[in-house]
Amino acid sequence: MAGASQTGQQLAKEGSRMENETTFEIQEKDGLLVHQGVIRVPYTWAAGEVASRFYAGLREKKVLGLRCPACKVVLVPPKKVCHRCFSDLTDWVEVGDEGVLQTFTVVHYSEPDLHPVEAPFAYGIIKLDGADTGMTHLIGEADIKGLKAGMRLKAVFRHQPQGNYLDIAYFKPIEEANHG
Amino acid sequence: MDKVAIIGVGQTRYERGNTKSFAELVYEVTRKALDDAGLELDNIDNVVTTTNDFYDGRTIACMAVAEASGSYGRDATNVEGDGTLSAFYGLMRTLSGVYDATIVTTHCKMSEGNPRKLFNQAFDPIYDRILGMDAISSSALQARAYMDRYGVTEEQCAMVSVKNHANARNNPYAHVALEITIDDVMKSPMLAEPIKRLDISPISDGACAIILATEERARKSAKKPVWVRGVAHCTDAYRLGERDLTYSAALETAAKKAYKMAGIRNPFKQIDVAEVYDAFSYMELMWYEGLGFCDRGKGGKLVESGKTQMGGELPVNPSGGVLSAHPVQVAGLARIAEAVLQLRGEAGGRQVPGAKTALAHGITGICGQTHCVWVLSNEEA
Amino acid sequence: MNEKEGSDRELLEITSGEAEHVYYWHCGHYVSKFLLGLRDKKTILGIKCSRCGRVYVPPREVCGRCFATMNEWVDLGTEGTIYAFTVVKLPYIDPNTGKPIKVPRTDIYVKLEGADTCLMHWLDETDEKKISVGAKVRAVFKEHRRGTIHDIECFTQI
Amino acid sequence: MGTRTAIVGVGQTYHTSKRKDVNGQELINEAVRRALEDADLTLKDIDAIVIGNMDHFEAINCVDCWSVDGSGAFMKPIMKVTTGGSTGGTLGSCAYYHVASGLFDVVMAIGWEKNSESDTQAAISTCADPILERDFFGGAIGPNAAEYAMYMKQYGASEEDAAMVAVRDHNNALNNPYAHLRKHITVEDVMNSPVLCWPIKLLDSCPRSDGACAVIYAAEGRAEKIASRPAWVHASAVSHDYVYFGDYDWEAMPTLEATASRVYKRAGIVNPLKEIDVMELYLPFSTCGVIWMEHMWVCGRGESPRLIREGVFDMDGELPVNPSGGVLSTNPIGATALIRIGEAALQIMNKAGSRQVPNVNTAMATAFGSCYWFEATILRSGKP
Repeated sequence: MAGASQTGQQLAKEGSRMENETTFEIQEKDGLLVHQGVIRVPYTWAAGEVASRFYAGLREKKVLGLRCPACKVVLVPPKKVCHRCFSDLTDWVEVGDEGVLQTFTVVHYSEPDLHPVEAPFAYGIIKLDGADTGMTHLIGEADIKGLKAGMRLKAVFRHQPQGNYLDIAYFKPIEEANHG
Repeated sequence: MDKVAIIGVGQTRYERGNTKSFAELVYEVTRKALDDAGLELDNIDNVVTTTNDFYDGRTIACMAVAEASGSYGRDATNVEGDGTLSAFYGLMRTLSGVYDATIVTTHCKMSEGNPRKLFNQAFDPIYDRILGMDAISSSALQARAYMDRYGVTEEQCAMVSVKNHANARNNPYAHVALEITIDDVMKSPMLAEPIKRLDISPISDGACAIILATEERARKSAKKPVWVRGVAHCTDAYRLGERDLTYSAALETAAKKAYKMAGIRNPFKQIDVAEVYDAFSYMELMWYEGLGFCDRGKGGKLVESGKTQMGGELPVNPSGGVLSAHPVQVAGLARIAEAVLQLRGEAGGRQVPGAKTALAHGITGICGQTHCVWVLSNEEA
Repeated sequence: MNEKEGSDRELLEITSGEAEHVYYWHCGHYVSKFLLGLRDKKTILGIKCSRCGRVYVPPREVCGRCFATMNEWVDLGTEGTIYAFTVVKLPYIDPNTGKPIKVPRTDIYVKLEGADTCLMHWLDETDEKKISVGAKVRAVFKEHRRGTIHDIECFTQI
Repeated sequence: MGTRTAIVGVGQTYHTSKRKDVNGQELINEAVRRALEDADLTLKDIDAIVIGNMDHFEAINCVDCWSVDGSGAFMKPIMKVTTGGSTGGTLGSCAYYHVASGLFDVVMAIGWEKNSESDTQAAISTCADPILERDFFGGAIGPNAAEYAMYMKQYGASEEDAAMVAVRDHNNALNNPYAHLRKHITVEDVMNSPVLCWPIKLLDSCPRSDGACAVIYAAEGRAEKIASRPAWVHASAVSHDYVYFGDYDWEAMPTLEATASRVYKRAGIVNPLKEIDVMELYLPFSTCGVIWMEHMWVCGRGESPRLIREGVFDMDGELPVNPSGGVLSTNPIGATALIRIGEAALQIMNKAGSRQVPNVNTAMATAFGSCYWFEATILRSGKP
């Protein structure tokens, strides 16, 4: 995650003997108080076997999915159970690192704690070649004014994989040299 | 289904930066609902509260509102999700034969946290949460998909904003009431294409409560009972890339089930007024389609026709809808409360004359993953 | 006997890092008055239900038992007895900071004189042998007060 | 009168301290599949689902929506209920009311938690009022310790009496393949374990676990066809009275007494010791296993230590308590109380394996959580 905001930082203590006191901002208006507070509990989520394997694939620049034998679809990113038919999925397949943009948006507002890149930037849902489901992701190296559903995109892998969703850094439009 | 009626409703005015605590907010609406029903708390034997630990900034957030909802000394429980779902659970408990009268409360102080960051926690921590999407950006993906698929225009979405913000001027509880034009919406700052500032709902604080009662209890009620004729909920796939974002199958399923219970075959003709969860202007158009008010892809045409305006054949969101006040989780229960006021003929300047059957609708999750549909009537089944 | 403990394959974990959520909680009309009492007058205010006579601290709008609105404020003084205490010895993560709390730390429930409920706070003694349930305690106020429960620095045994 | 409702299937994971091989959805899925298998049903048979946990343990907003890939709620009704530690009881009653309302025939309740994904105490301490109590809430151990200290003084009970409860539950867990802690212990072991908050010691208190539980409820007409011996829900009751931790009266335990009184009244139970065959109780500390029996009207004030010493609550006693090993051996918090209901149902259904108590016709399960809230369920082999 991007760096934590400064708003929740501890203010200077005012000589309390109690070591565990954290001091936050207090606002007062018309005899009513507003207390700033922070929840900063760290989390460690187990990716589980399926997502771990997906990320191991990304490290080798391979995008892996799981095929549902009953529904005859390939789910990317993969998951252990098909939500449609409830089958256990074990049939791993490699799909392409290129695909079709299904929908997109260009974000113009700024939310620094949340956004991995600075606005304006684009999100899209990309259906990779060989997959039947779309992947939400960032679109980069693109003229964001020229994005169109249906255009082809290619995954750009992160140089130093870290074992998370941004091991694909973003998808970029493919130059269509033979257009027409 | 046995007969159950809504016999009391209470709402706060919706605003940003309400100075009350959670408990004080909830106490206000619990009192109002009781007064509305002409009841004392002694007549209530069951309580359902509604909380969200992220929005409230504490886990087991329902602790804060237990006393204020009247929980002391009676069975109480808590739902996390839209108020239409907590009301549904209240309905089930009332139907079980164990309780006579159930109060359902909801509260929201979205202004106290960062709604974008809090909503982001609905995304999968194993996969795409790190992309930093929130309600606006994810809904923009849906809006684009829907509009591209059916050729719905940004102007048609803007019409929803114009209509609902104008309706809000007749609703004393509304947070944002505006007299605006399509042009104003089109020229408002772009947030996440194609969604603009005036296409989105505000960050609102507020609370709402309703009282559900068995038939026997309802007949003794001070107010004309509003009967629950049909209700259903349904959930779509979790991941956006696995859903048909251009059409809500979950809404269609929930609506069909609720209509079947209520004996509604032609919703557009048989429903007199609808309050739907228009968190974004495009959503109202998509929900028209899922609710069967028009064919797929015809939501834009329907709003254009004026039939969903006040005075039209099926006014939608006379209250101003969620676009004019969006206390998350409260908003669905507020739709029910507004439908009740309509069916009692107590909706003041926003009254749809002679309304007999009303629809209320709520959503939970990313891009309306879960839908809950209520059909209410002032006529008995 | 437990479930397959995972294969030899590498099992990843995803972490939230420094993520935090900042809130601006309205204390509300009753708790604000209580906190301003601490700040401005060094008094601990309770509120009495005029129907059942129960005195609540922290003060609140509604008496849950009677479902009556309360308006009768009571000055509870600054002394009471220890109703329960815990010397926390295991350093759990402080949700305010994301870092371990400093131990030992003594959490107490104080029954203030004239109150029917307890106020939670810290005690300035961490040796369990020197603390007893029922012991008399007094609130130690800070010099510099801001309108928070920490305007009482801690309680101390008399 | 609502629709008569019974439990017809129970499934749970093998609870453990940390499941790195599955994410939350996959963990849930294991319990769901086992419950379906237990009831010999498929997902198609499930009309609605209810799910719950404690949000700040895993930081997943809208868990109901997120759960779909594990819970099977795709294109089905699902809702989320949560009340802290008592969530499992809240889930069980929610599924029960779904069916009792007549609106749904077969409903699944799912409770889960991956306590390994955050610091449990950090997350729990956020349940205290942020402005007034959070900084002073190091857990529920202090009040429970004080309560037992007072109780010992008043009734001449001993630390060993509580230790005997710990020994009973821990050793019962040896018969439960799903239990998290499965180690034979003695009273000496308990007495020699580190003091957490006198008189409560490490082995007097519950662990934190990763685990999930799913329980299937069905309407009369369906229930008898699904299960040869369904566990009929006779009553459910809740008491959620308080707002601040400082409000509670630990000596009188009013919410436990109110819950027990209400559930007995609804189920027509006059003498719980005689009329109930087995109990699965949410006991976060062994000391609660001494004192709370009295507030549940199982015996008079001060009598519990004698009954414990006489073995009344042991596996072969008059009223076996926690054949599963209880919360002291397994505690995936959002699932914990649903496991109590599931285990109580297994006892009625005569499917509890080596932890089966013979001839169970009436069973009770309880839930405890947040600000001293209690829930209770009475199950019977006969219809209400």
